[in-house]
Amino acid sequence: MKMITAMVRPSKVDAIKTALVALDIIGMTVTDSRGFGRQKGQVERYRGTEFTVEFLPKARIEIVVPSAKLDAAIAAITEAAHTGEIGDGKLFVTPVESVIRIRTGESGESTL
Amino acid sequence: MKMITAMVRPSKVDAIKTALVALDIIGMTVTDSRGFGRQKGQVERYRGTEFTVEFLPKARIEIVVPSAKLDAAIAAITEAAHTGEIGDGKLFVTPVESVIRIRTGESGESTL
Amino acid sequence: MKMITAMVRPSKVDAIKTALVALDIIGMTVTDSRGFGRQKGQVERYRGTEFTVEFLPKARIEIVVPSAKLDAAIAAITEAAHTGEIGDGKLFVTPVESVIRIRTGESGESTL
Amino acid sequence: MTFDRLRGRFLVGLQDQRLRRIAFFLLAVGAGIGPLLAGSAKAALAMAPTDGADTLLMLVGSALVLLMTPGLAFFYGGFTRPKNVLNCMMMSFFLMGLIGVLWVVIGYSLAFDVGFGSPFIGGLGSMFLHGVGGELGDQPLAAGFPISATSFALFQGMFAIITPALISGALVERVSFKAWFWFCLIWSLLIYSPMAKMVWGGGFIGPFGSIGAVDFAGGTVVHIASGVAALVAAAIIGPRTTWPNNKRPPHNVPFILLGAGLLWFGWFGFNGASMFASKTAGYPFLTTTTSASAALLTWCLIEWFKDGKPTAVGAATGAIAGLVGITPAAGFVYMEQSLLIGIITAAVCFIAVRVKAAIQFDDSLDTFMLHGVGGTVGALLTGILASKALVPADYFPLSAKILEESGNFGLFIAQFKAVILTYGFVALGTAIILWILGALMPLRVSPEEEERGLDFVAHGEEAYDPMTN
Amino acid sequence: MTFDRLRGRFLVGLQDQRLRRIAFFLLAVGAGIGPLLAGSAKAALAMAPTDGADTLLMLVGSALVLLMTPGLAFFYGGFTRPKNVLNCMMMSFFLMGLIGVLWVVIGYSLAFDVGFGSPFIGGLGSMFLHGVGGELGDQPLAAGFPISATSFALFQGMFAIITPALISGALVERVSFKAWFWFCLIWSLLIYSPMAKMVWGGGFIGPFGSIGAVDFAGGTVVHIASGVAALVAAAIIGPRTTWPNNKRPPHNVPFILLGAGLLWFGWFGFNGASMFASKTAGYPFLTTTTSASAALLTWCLIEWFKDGKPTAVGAATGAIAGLVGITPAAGFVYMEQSLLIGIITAAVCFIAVRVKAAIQFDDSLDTFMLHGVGGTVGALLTGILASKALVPADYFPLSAKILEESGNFGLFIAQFKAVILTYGFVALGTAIILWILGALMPLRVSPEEEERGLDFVAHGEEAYDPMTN
Amino acid sequence: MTFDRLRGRFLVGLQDQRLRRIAFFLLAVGAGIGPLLAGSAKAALAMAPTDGADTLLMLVGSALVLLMTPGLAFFYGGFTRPKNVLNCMMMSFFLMGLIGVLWVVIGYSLAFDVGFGSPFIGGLGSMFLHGVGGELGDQPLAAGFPISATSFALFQGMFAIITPALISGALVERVSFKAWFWFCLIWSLLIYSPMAKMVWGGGFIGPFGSIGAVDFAGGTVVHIASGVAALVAAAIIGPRTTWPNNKRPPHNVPFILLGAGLLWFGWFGFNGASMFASKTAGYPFLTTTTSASAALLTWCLIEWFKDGKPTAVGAATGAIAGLVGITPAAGFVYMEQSLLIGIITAAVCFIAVRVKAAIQFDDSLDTFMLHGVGGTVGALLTGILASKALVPADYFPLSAKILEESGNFGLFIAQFKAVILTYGFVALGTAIILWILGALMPLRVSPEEEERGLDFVAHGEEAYDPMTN
Ligand SMILES: Nc1ncnc2c1ncn2[C@@H]1O[C@H](COP(=O)(O)OP(=O)(O)O)[C@@H](O)[C@H]1O
Ligand SMILES: Nc1ncnc2c1ncn2[C@@H]1O[C@H](COP(=O)(O)OP(=O)(O)O)[C@@H](O)[C@H]1O
Ligand SMILES: Nc1ncnc2c1ncn2[C@@H]1O[C@H](COP(=O)(O)OP(=O)(O)O)[C@@H](O)[C@H]1O
Repeated sequence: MKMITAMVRPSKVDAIKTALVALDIIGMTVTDSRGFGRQKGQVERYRGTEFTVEFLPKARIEIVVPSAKLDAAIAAITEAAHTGEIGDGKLFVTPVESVIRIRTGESGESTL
Repeated sequence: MKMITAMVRPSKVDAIKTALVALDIIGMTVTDSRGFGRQKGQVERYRGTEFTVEFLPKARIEIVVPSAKLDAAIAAITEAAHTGEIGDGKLFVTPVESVIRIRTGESGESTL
Repeated sequence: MKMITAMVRPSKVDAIKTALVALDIIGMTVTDSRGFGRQKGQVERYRGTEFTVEFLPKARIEIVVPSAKLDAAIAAITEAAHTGEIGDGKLFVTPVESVIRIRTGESGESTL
Repeated sequence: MTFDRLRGRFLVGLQDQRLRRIAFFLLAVGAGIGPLLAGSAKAALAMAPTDGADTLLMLVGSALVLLMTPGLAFFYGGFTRPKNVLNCMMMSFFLMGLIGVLWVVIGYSLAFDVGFGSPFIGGLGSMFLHGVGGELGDQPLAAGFPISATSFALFQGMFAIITPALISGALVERVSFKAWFWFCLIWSLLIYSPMAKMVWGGGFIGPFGSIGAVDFAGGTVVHIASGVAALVAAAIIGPRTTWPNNKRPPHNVPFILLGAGLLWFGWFGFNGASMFASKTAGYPFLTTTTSASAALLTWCLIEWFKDGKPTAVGAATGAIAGLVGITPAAGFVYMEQSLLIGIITAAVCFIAVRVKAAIQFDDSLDTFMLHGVGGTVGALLTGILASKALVPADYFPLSAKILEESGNFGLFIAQFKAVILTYGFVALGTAIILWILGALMPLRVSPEEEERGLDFVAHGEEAYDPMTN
Repeated sequence: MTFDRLRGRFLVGLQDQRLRRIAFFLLAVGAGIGPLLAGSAKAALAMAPTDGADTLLMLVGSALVLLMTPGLAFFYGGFTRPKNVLNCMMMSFFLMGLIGVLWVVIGYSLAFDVGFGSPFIGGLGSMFLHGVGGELGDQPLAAGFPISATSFALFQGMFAIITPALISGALVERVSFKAWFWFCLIWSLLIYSPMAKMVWGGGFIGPFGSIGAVDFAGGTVVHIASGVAALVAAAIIGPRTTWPNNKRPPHNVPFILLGAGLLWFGWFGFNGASMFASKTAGYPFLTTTTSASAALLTWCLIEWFKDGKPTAVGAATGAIAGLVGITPAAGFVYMEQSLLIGIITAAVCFIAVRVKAAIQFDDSLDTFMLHGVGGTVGALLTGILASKALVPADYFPLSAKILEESGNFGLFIAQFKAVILTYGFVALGTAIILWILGALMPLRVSPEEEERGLDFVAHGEEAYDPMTN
Repeated sequence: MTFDRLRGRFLVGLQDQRLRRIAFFLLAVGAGIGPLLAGSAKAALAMAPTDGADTLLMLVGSALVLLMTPGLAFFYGGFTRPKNVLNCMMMSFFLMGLIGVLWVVIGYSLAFDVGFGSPFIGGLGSMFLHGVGGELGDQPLAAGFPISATSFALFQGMFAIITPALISGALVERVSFKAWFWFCLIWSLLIYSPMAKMVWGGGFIGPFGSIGAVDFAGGTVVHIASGVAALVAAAIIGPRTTWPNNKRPPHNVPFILLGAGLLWFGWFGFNGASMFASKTAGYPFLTTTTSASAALLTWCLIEWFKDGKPTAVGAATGAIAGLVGITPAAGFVYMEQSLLIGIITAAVCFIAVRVKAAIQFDDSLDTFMLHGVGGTVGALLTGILASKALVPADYFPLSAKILEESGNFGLFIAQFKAVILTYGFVALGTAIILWILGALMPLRVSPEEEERGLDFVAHGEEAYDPMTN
C-alpha cells in the first residue's frame, strides 16, 4: 500500500475526488494548508502597507491506495489537478506498512 | 519508530489522548481535516438549494511511537475511536527514519 | 528523497522558511495543527469556569528534500525553530518513494 | 456531582403527588386571596393629547429593544460550540417571529386588557390589538400617558420577545427545538403575560395592587422571571452530556462582545423608554449606563485582584449584570444609587457564577446567575434606594404611600414580597409546563444528536463552511 | 439547464433590432402619454412650522436606514465564499460613498425638484440640494409636512443608497467592480431617481398623478425596482461558473443573522419614518414588525412541515420577505392586515425561491425572489387591504378618491398598473444600461479570476488571514 | 529605520532637563496668560423649559455614541492578529466601565463645572453630577439650551469614553493592560476634561474664551487630542517587535467593515446631537454623512487610480477620515462645504497613511494619521468654510464677532491657534503622564509575551477556540 500526498490548488479538490471515484477509490482526507514554492506570492495592500503573501492556500490531499492502483491514481490526480500554471503543486508517494479500519478492526488492503 | 496517522471523528480526540497517556505516550499532533469515504454525506439545505456535503469533518491525528509500543498504541486508538458506525475512520502506519527533539537537538526513540 | 515533518511553534514558520531558502530549498507546505506533549497546557478562564488547554497551537511543516540536502535542512530547521523552552517541537524524517510535479508531469528529485 | 444529588432529589420531588397538590393549592389560594387584598388606589391624571416626542421615545425605544434579541443571539452564540451556534441563535432569533405574532394576537390582551377584571390576568378584549390606538394609531395610551397606544403595544411586545429568549442561555446545546417552540409559546401565555399584568398592568403586585411593589423596566417581569424559569428548566432538562468533563471555551469571544455592545445599546430603549416621557428620561438613560459602567469595572477589578487578569468575557458579563441590576430601579434612583446598584449587582453575580461553577450546575450561559440573581438584587435594592421624588403618587399610588408611611424599609418589604411571589409563580409554572410538555415529547435531543451538533440535527445547517475555497 | 435555454432566447431577443425598436417606442409613448393623463389633484394642506419631534423621527430614521447598508453587506456577505466576501460587501458598502455623493449632487434634484414640470423626472434646480432647508436647515419640507427639508433630503438619500445595493445580491462572485461602479451610477440616475419622482415626487404613478397608486415606503421604488433590475442583470450577466454544479453553502451563517437583525432594526426607520410624523408613526412601526414576525414564523413553519426542519437561514429570509411585503403598505393597513401580508409574502417568496432553485437560475442571493416577488405581492396586497382612514385625501388625493369611488378593487387596479409600469420601465432601462455598458467594458471577470476570488482580484485583499499566528 | 533615528532623538529629547523645563514653563505661561486674555463675551439667551424633542435628540444621540465604542473595538479588532484581538477590543470596551464611572464621579465636573472660575479646568462642584438635572432630571441645561441637563451629562460622557479608546489604535499588540488602565484614567482627568473645558465649557480656546475658536463636535477635543496622544504614546512606547518586518494583514476584514458601519451610524449621534436641537439638526446630520460619503469615494478613487484597485479597508478608512474631518464643522457648514471637507480630509489622510508606511512608524492602526491629521484638516477647514449664518452670536459670541470683523480668515487664525494649543498641551501632557507611569510600571509587555499574544497574557483568554468540535 502507498500513501499519496498531494498539495494542490484548493479549487481542484472536487475534480480530483471525481476522478478517483471513477477509479473506484473511495477514501481520502483533505486538509487546508498553505504552500510555499516557486509560485510568486501575491501582493496585498491594506491602508498604506504592502504585504507579499508567500504562503498560498493549498489543499493537502492524502490517499492511501493499494499498490496496484498507485499508477492509475497518480495519473488521475495529476490530470485533474493540472492547469499548467506555476503553483499546480506536488505529489509525493510514501510507503504504508499497514492499514486498519477502526469501525471493524479489519486490516490490510481490502479495507481501502 | 513508526508514525500512526489516524483519521477519526473529531469528538473522539479527547478519548484517544486519554487512552494514549495511559500507555505513557505523551505526544501527538492533531489537525482539522475533512474526509471522504463510505460514510454517506449529509444533506444541508439553505433557502431553496440542497447541498450534499461529501467531505465530513475528521480529526487527523499523528503519533510517532517506538516500534515496541506500536501495537499497544494501535489497540488503544482503535478502541477509543470506535463507535461501530460507518465513518469511524482509518489508521495508517508508516515508517519513520529518525526523530529530533528541537529543544535539545537529541534524536532517537528516547525523545518520544 | 526524504520528507521532513516538523511540528513547531507557529511563530517560527517565517524563520524556518528563510533558513531553508538560504539553502536553496524552495518548497514547503504548512498546516495549522494542535499539539499535545510535555509542554504544560495553559489555563484559561471564562466566567466561573477554568479550562486547561492541553492542545496547543503548532505549525506542521512538511518539506520533501533530496537525500543529499537532508542533514543541512534538518540543521537549518532545528536552529530556526529553537528557543530552548519546552514545546519547541519535534521533527520526523520519513522516506519518500517518488515525487511528481503536477504542472509538468516530471518526476524525481529534480522537481524539488 | 454535588449538584447531581440535589437534582435527583428535586426531580423526585417534582414527581411527588403530595408536593404537587400543595403547589397547586398555594397557587389557587394566591389567585383567590389576591383580589381581596387588591387596594383601590386610583390615580387622577389628566388625559392629554398624544405627544410627539414622548411617542417617538417609545418608537425608538421599541427599535432599540428589538435589536437586543439579535444582540442576545450573539452574546449567547459566541459561547457555544461551532456546531451549536445556529441553534443557540435561533432559540432567540426565532422568537422574534413566534412571540412577535403571539403578542399581538393574544399576549398583549392577556397582559394589558382589563376585561377579566382580575388582578392576575388581563382579558381577551384587546386580542389582535383590538381598539388599541384608534383609527390612526395616534390615540394616547391613557390619562397621564400622552404616548400613542400603538407605540406602547409595540414596545411591550419587544419585552415579550426577549424574555423567553433569555431563558435559552441555560439550555443551549441540548434542547429539542420542537420542545423549545412549545415551551416558549405556552410560557409566554401562562407566565409572561400574567407577570406583566400583575406587575405593570394594574395587577396585585404592582403599584396599583395590594403589594405596591415597583418594577421600572422589568426586574421581576423580565429578569427574575426568565432567570427562575432558566434555573428550573436547566434542573429538569439536565446538563449537557459534555458537562462538566468535556466543556469547551467560547468559540468566538468577539461575538460575545458584539452581543454585549448591542445589548447595552438596546438597553437605553429598554430602561430609558420605560419612562414613557422624553423630558424626564434623562435619569433612566443615565442610570442605565452608569450602573453598567460600574458593574463592568467591578467585575473586571474583582477578576484582576482574585485571578490576576481582567477578562473580556468578564467585562461583557459585568456590563450585563449591571444592566440587569438597574432595570427595576432605573427611573427611581439617582446617579449615585445607580453606581451602587451596579457595583453590588456585579459583585453578587460574580459570586453566583463562581458558585455555579463550583457546584457544577449546568446553567450553561448563566441565565439564572445573571438575570435571576441580578434581577433579585436589583429589585431589592430598588426598595432600599428608591427616592420618593422619583416615585410620584400619580403613577405609583400605593408605592408612594408606602414610601411616605414606612420609608424605604416599607418599600423593601413590598419588593421582597414581589420577588418571592415571582419566584414561586414562575418556578411552579415553569415546572408544570415542562412536566406536561415532557410527557408529550422529548425535551432534549439524544446524546448522539448532541454529539453531532444541533445546527445540523435541528436545522440541517452548519454555521461555517469548513471548505474555505 | 431549463433556464439556460430561456436565457439563450432572451439574450438573442435582446439583440434583436425589431424588439429593441418596439421597446424604445413603448418607452417613448409612455413618456409622452403620461403627462396627458396626469391628473391635477391638488392638496390644500397648511404650511406649519417645523416640528421638532417629527423632524427627529426623520433624522433618527435616516440613521437607521443608513445602518441597513452595512446590515445588507453582512446579510449578503455571509452567503458567499470566503474569497468573495469583501467584494460582496463592497458592492453595498461602496455605494454609501458613490450614491451618497451622487444623491446630493443631482439624484435628489432629479427625483424631487419640479423644475422640468414633468411627471417622469424632477429637475436640476435642487442640485447640490440648492435651496433645500433654508439658511439654518430648519425650513419645513412643504405644506402638511412640518419636518425640516434637510431631514427629508437625507432620509431619501439613504433609500437611494440601499436600492442599488440590493441588486448586488443577484450578481455576487462574478461581476467586475468597475462595471458595477458605472452600473450603479447610471442606474441611480436613470432608473432610481425617475422611479422616486414618478411614485413619490408627484409623478404620474403616485397619488398626485394619473394612476393614483400608493407606495408607503418603497414597494415599487425600492423593492420591485431592485428586484427586477437584479433579475435582468443576472440574466444578462449569466451565472457563476460554479453554478449550479459546484455551489457551496454559506460561509458564515451568523453573519446572515447579524445582517438580518440590523436590517430589521433599520427597517423601523425605513417604514416608520416614512410616516413623516411621530404621533401617527405607531402603525407603520407596528405593522413593520408584525409583518416581519408573521413572515419569519410562516417561512420556518413551511420548512418544518415540508422538510422537517426550520432553518436559521430560513428565519432570516422569512423576516426579510415580511419586511419587503409590508413596505408599500406599512402606513395604510392595520395590524391584522400586516399579519396577513407577512404570511402571504413569506409563502409566495418561499415558492419563488424554490422555483428559482428548480430552474437553476443564478439570482445568487435571491434578490428578485425576495425583493421583486415580495415587493410585488406587497404592492398588490396594499391595494386590497389598505384602509380608507389611513389614506387621507389631503396627502393621497387620487388614491383616496379611487378608494372612495371604487373601493379596494379600484386601488388594486391602480397598484397593478404601478407594478406593471415599474416592471417594464426598470427591466427595459436596466437592460439598455447593461447593453451599453457591456459594449464598453467587460461586465464580469474571467473564469480564472472567478476561481481566484474577487476579493483579491478586485480589491487586492483577503477577508481573513489564514495564518493564525 | 528612518523613523527609528527620529525616535531615538525624540526619546533623548524627552529626557533632556532643559527641554523639559522649557516645556513646563510654556505650559505655566499659557495657564497664566490665558485668563488675562479671556474675553468677557456674554450671551443673552432666554431660559426656556426643557423641550421633549431636543432632549430626545440628546438621549438617542447618547445611545448612538455609546455604540461607537464597541464599533471601534471591531474596527480596530479586525486589524490585529487573532491572538491579540480581545486585548485590542478590551482597550476600547473596558473604557465603557472605567471612564463611564470616572466621568460621572469627577470628569464631568472638571470639564463643565465652573467652580474654579478658571478658563482651563472646571471645578469640583458637580462631582457625582451633583445638582445636574434637578429632582426629576428634567431641568434644562442652561439658557438657550432647552435640553435636560442629565441628557447633556450623559451625552458628554460618551465622548469621554471614546476619546481615549481611539488612542488604543496606535498601541495595540504590545501595551501592558495595567499601564493602559492607569494611562486612560489619568489622561482622561488631566487631558480630556481640561480640553473639554477649554473648548466647550466656556474655557479660553472656545467661543466664549479669548481665542474664539469653534469645534462643533470634537475636532480638537476628541480627534486631535486622541491623535496627538496616540502619536506621542506610540513614539515613547515603541513599535511592535513584529514591525515592520513580520507584520501581518488584518485577520478579519468584515469586522473592520462592521466597525466602520457602526461608527458611521453612531456618528449621527456624535455630530447630529451636538446641535442640541432637533429642528436645526438637519445640517449636521446631513453634512456628517455627505462628508463621509465623499471621503469614502475619494479614498477609493485615489487607490483605484494609484494602485489599480479600490479596497474594502480603504473604503472603511476613507469613511472614517471623512467623519473625522467633518466633526469640528458639522453644524457650521452647508452641504457643499461638507463634500469639500470630505474630499480634502480623505486625500490628506491618504497621504499621511502612506507617509507613515514609508517612514515605518508604528502608529499601528493609524490613529494619528486619521484622527490627528483628519481632525487638524477639519479644524482648519472649519475656519475657512464656516458660514456666518450657522455661527450665531448668541451661542458663539467671540467666533461670530471674529467672522463679522475679519471673515473666514480671522476664524482660520483662531482655529489655527486652537490646533496649535491642542497639539502642545496634549503632546506635552501625554508625554509627562507616560514618563511618570513608565517609571512606576512597565508600559509594554515583554517580547515573549508579545509573541505569545496579549489575549492570553493580559486576559487569560483566547478569542477563538481552535478546536472546532
Ligand atoms: N519540496 C516540497 N515539500 C513540500 N511541499 C512542496 C515542496 N515543493 C512544493 N511544495 C508544495 O507544492 C506547492 C506548489 O509548488 P510551486 O513550486 O509553487 O509550483 P509548482 O509545483 O507548479 O512547481 C507549494 O505551494 C507547496 O505547497
Ligand atoms: N484510502 C484512504 N485514504 C485516506 N483516507 C481515508 C481513506 N479511506 C478512508 N479515509 C478516511 O477515513 C474516513 C472514514 O472512512 P469511511 O469510508 O467513511 O468510513 P469507515 O472508515 O468507517 O469505513 C474518511 O472520511 C477519510 O477521512
Ligand atoms: N510522539 C509524537 N508524535 C507526534 N507529534 C509529537 C510527538 N511528540 C511531540 N509531538 C509534537 O511536538 C510538540 C512539542 O512537544 P512537547 O513534548 O510539548 O515539547 P518538546 O518537543 O519541547 O519536548 C507537541 O505539541 C506535538 O505537536
